[in-house]
Amino acid sequence: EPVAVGNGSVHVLAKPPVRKLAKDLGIDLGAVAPTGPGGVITRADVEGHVAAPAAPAYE
Amino acid sequence: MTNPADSSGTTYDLVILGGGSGGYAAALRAATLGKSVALVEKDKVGGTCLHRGCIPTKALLHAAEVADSARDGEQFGVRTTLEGVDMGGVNKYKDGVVDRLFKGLQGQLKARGITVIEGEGRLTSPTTVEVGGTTYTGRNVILASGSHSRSLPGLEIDGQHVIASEHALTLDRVPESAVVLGGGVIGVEFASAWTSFGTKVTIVEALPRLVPAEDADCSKTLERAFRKRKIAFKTGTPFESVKVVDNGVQVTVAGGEVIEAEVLLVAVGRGPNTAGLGFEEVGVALDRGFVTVDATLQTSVPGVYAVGDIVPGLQLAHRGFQQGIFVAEHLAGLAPTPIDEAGIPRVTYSEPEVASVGLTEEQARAKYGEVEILNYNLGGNGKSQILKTAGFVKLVRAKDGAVVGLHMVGSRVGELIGEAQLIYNWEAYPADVAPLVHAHPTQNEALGEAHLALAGKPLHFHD
Amino acid sequence: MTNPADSSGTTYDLVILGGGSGGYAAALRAATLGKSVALVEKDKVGGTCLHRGCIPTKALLHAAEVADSARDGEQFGVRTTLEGVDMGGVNKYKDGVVDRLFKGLQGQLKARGITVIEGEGRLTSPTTVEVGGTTYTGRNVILASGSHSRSLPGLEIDGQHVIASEHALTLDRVPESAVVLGGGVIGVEFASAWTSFGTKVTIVEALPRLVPAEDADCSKTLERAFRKRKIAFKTGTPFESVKVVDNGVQVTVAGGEVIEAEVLLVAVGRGPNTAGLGFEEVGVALDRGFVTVDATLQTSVPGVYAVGDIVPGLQLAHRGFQQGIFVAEHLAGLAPTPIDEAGIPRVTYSEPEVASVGLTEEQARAKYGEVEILNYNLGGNGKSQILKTAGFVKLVRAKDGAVVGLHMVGSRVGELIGEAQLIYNWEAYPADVAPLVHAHPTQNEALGEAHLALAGKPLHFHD
Ligand SMILES: Cc1cc2nc3c(=O)[nH]c(=O)nc-3n(C[C@H](O)[C@H](O)[C@H](O)COP(=O)(O)OP(=O)(O)OC[C@H]3O[C@@H](n4cnc5c(N)ncnc54)[C@H](O)[C@@H]3O)c2cc1C
Ligand SMILES: Cc1cc2nc3c(=O)[nH]c(=O)nc-3n(C[C@H](O)[C@H](O)[C@H](O)COP(=O)(O)OP(=O)(O)OC[C@H]3O[C@@H](n4cnc5c(N)ncnc54)[C@H](O)[C@@H]3O)c2cc1C
Repeated sequence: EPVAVGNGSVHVLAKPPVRKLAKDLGIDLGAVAPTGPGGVITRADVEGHVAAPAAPAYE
Repeated sequence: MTNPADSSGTTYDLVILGGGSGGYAAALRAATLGKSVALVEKDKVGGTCLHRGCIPTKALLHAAEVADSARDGEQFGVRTTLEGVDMGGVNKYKDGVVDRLFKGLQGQLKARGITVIEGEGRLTSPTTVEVGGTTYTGRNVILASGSHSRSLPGLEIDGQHVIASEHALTLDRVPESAVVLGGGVIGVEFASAWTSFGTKVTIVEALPRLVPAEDADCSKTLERAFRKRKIAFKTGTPFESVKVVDNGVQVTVAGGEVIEAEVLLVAVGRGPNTAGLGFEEVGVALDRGFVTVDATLQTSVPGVYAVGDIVPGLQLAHRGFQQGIFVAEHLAGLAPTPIDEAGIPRVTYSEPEVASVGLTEEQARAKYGEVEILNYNLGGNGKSQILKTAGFVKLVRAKDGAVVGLHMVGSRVGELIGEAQLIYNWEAYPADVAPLVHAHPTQNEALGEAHLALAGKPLHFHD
Repeated sequence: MTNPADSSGTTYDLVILGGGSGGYAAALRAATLGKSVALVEKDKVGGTCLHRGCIPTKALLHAAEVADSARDGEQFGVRTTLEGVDMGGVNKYKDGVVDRLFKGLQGQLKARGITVIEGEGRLTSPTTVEVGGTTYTGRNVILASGSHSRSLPGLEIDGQHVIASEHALTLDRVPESAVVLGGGVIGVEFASAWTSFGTKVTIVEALPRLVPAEDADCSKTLERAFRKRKIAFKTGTPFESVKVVDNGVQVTVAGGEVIEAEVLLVAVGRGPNTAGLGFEEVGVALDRGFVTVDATLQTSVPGVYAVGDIVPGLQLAHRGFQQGIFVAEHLAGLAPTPIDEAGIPRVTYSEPEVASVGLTEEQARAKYGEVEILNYNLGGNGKSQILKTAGFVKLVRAKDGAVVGLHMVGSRVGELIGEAQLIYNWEAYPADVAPLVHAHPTQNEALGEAHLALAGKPLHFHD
């Protein structure tokens, strides 16, 4: 889920267009390392994830 | 503008059959992407929407707003009077708007080097369209022949007393009374405009509510507003027959009631223009007259695509635009994101307006099981009070999830659909919208307040 | 509603000094979060915005729209006449809107259990406000005392011939002529409304353009529209002096020209209400009269916060709301995201309207160096043609980056700011918006088209 609920407050992990971009690219936001303020996933994070995917599931 | 050389050699990247919203959008986008395009049109580029649909009806509805405003001026302390409606003048204004946009469109087509072929086209193979004996070849063909006003079995449209929307748009007078058959978008818009002009209107709708494709709350609120405007409507009431008499029509509805009026407007839907155009002969599969397509809008014949009103689904100009652009980009290898039909905004430009995007409450329940609903009454919205309009904003949210439906009724709320469209299509959560406090005092503030409330942070919230 | 027990013990979570937009929003949000709140107000809750600002001016401007519409009916084929403006009637309508919202607000405050204390308050320590001899203690205090109409040195507002906006809002007549001193939002709005009512208006502005805080293109387009409406304006023209004469005023401007008019409206800005309220004595730092705050809106005195017009920056009601909500959430430990001042939408409700969010072209160049600009003329927008309005949508984009500024001029474009606000604040790229083809024919479609064009995919694009 792109929005995590905790501590009674809702913490948004990425702005909507970025979530949509990730979805269109087939990327699970949970696998993207955030660099934005407050742990927000930025567009650059998503794009960086496409360019250099994290360790592949198979080895 | 016919290029006589075409039978003897030129192959276009794209031949498009029909120059309406879907066809011309595909043409413009493909041309921008460097493709050569032939656009076949038997009447006028711009099609139904520009010449007989969206634009002229909205001009009529704006004239109606001007009339209402003058009629109700005293409510605002302004001494205005409405002396009458000069349909000649309204038509001149309406035609002026259409002409200007028509010129603009022709200019765009020319500027982008699109070959417009005047004449009636016919699909003769998966790569060819014949127009007046000349064959135009395209590496791909897009079918975009649009739709026409339908009628009911045995109900003949004579264009005089029993008319369709295209006739209603060229009337030289304000009818004294009218029966509008069909309470969908087109019927409701004419009912609204004519009422503003002084016509006594009765809407007859077989389904149980007006704008039956909308969320049930929208129908209810629109019906309440129409009742206040003294627009009569009979829902759940099938039409039975019409008799043309000297001074108009006698319309009989289920149950036997007879309604007399000067005209009967038949607005029971639009059928696809797919008969007699060679589609079936070439093997293009149809379903009840509509062209069936896959997720890329390709028909059953490889290389042949279809866009606009001939494709099953919403019959809206901007859906045609979007599909046209999609196919042009797809054929250029750009891999555009498939269109989410629910993400296409829908506006009914009556007074009050109805606007929606995403799922109705009922659809959302069917899809998500549990949903959260938030109704924000425009009674709490300053600008709506200033406009003296009633209505609401309704949000439908998947339980703890994104906003999946936005529904609005009220004067001018059609303009709020742009924002609603972003919220739905970008899958925003109420908490994404809530911190963005909206401009005060606007109507779009009601959207902001509704999201604040749904996020558990009501500000100016009234039930 | 004063609670006599307060001096003798009750400690509120929050004591708020001033019940305007900023103060009441903080109160409502804090109460929803379970806090006990005392809201001190010497006049009427709702403050400037509800009683002397946003709401009454927009009612006036809507009455102006009604007048314009009746005056121009023939253009649309509707035979309307404007016989006159009955200011008594306008004021009744205006007051009716204010009253209804005032009742709604009072109801909300009550429903959420907020203690409203009537009387003039004074900050007496970081945790106390004294009202009429009673001391109210709060774990935190929020200062929200708002602003007042300023004047120029030596320019005395007599409320008769030389008036401020609060007087202009209660005039019992339409002035035959007026000089409006100040071409900012308030000045331009009155100039517009009065012109619609038949007043001969001259705006005098010292800076080189009208709405000088807006993007220069907005000023240019507004000025063109005002010229067409025969609203005279002298920009780059400082005021020199005014002489009250029998039948009005004689206003002398730089260069010596004398303009005669029935009234002079002084709209040169608003000053913060921070003098004589104990702020300085308690150690609250001020800068030119404004209360300086940190990113959490805390003043120099720990535990004391400030919101609304007394905080340097945009003087807008919804900024006050947003700040009020922010402080309430911050004090409740919710860690709200700091407010981006540029993300607050700005609307001037004149005819035509001006609306913007984000950075002007100039600001964006200063911040990003290279920027891309896209101007979409409303001449290409069907609905704007239907409304017969001129104007544009301008997008400012950081080179290859997000859209960082959206600027619009045209009738009714203020309602498009909701969508623009999401685009700016969600840092959208043109390519995010482009595939979402907008509803046809709407004005928000112009925003869609502008993003299509900026993404390199122009559809109905006209220069
Ligand atoms: C009264 C009314 C009001 C409407 N209002 C709105 C509105 O406000 N908003 C909205 O989004 N939609 C509205 N619509 C719907 C909108 O007009 C259609 O969805 C849109 O026009 C469909 O576009 P299209 O390209 O599929 O077809 P069309 O616009 O119908 O264009 C098809 C074109 O193909 C041409 N053609 C057909 N057959 C041939 C042939 N064999 N050879 C050559 N040319 C051919 C036709 O002449 C026509 O120009 C309205 C419709 C009506 C009737
Ligand atoms: C003519 C005009 C038109 C405007 N139009 C718009 C618009 O369309 N949109 C928009 O966003 N903004 C508009 N504004 C600006 C808007 O009104 C202000 O930004 C907003 O009211 C600021 O809110 P506030 O809470 O800071 O102060 P105010 O609304 O000024 O509220 C302060 C309150 O504190 C009270 N108070 C002050 N001192 C004391 C004291 N010692 N004890 C007790 N109570 C006290 C006052 O009585 C007042 O009620 C307009 C302003 C004007 C003048």
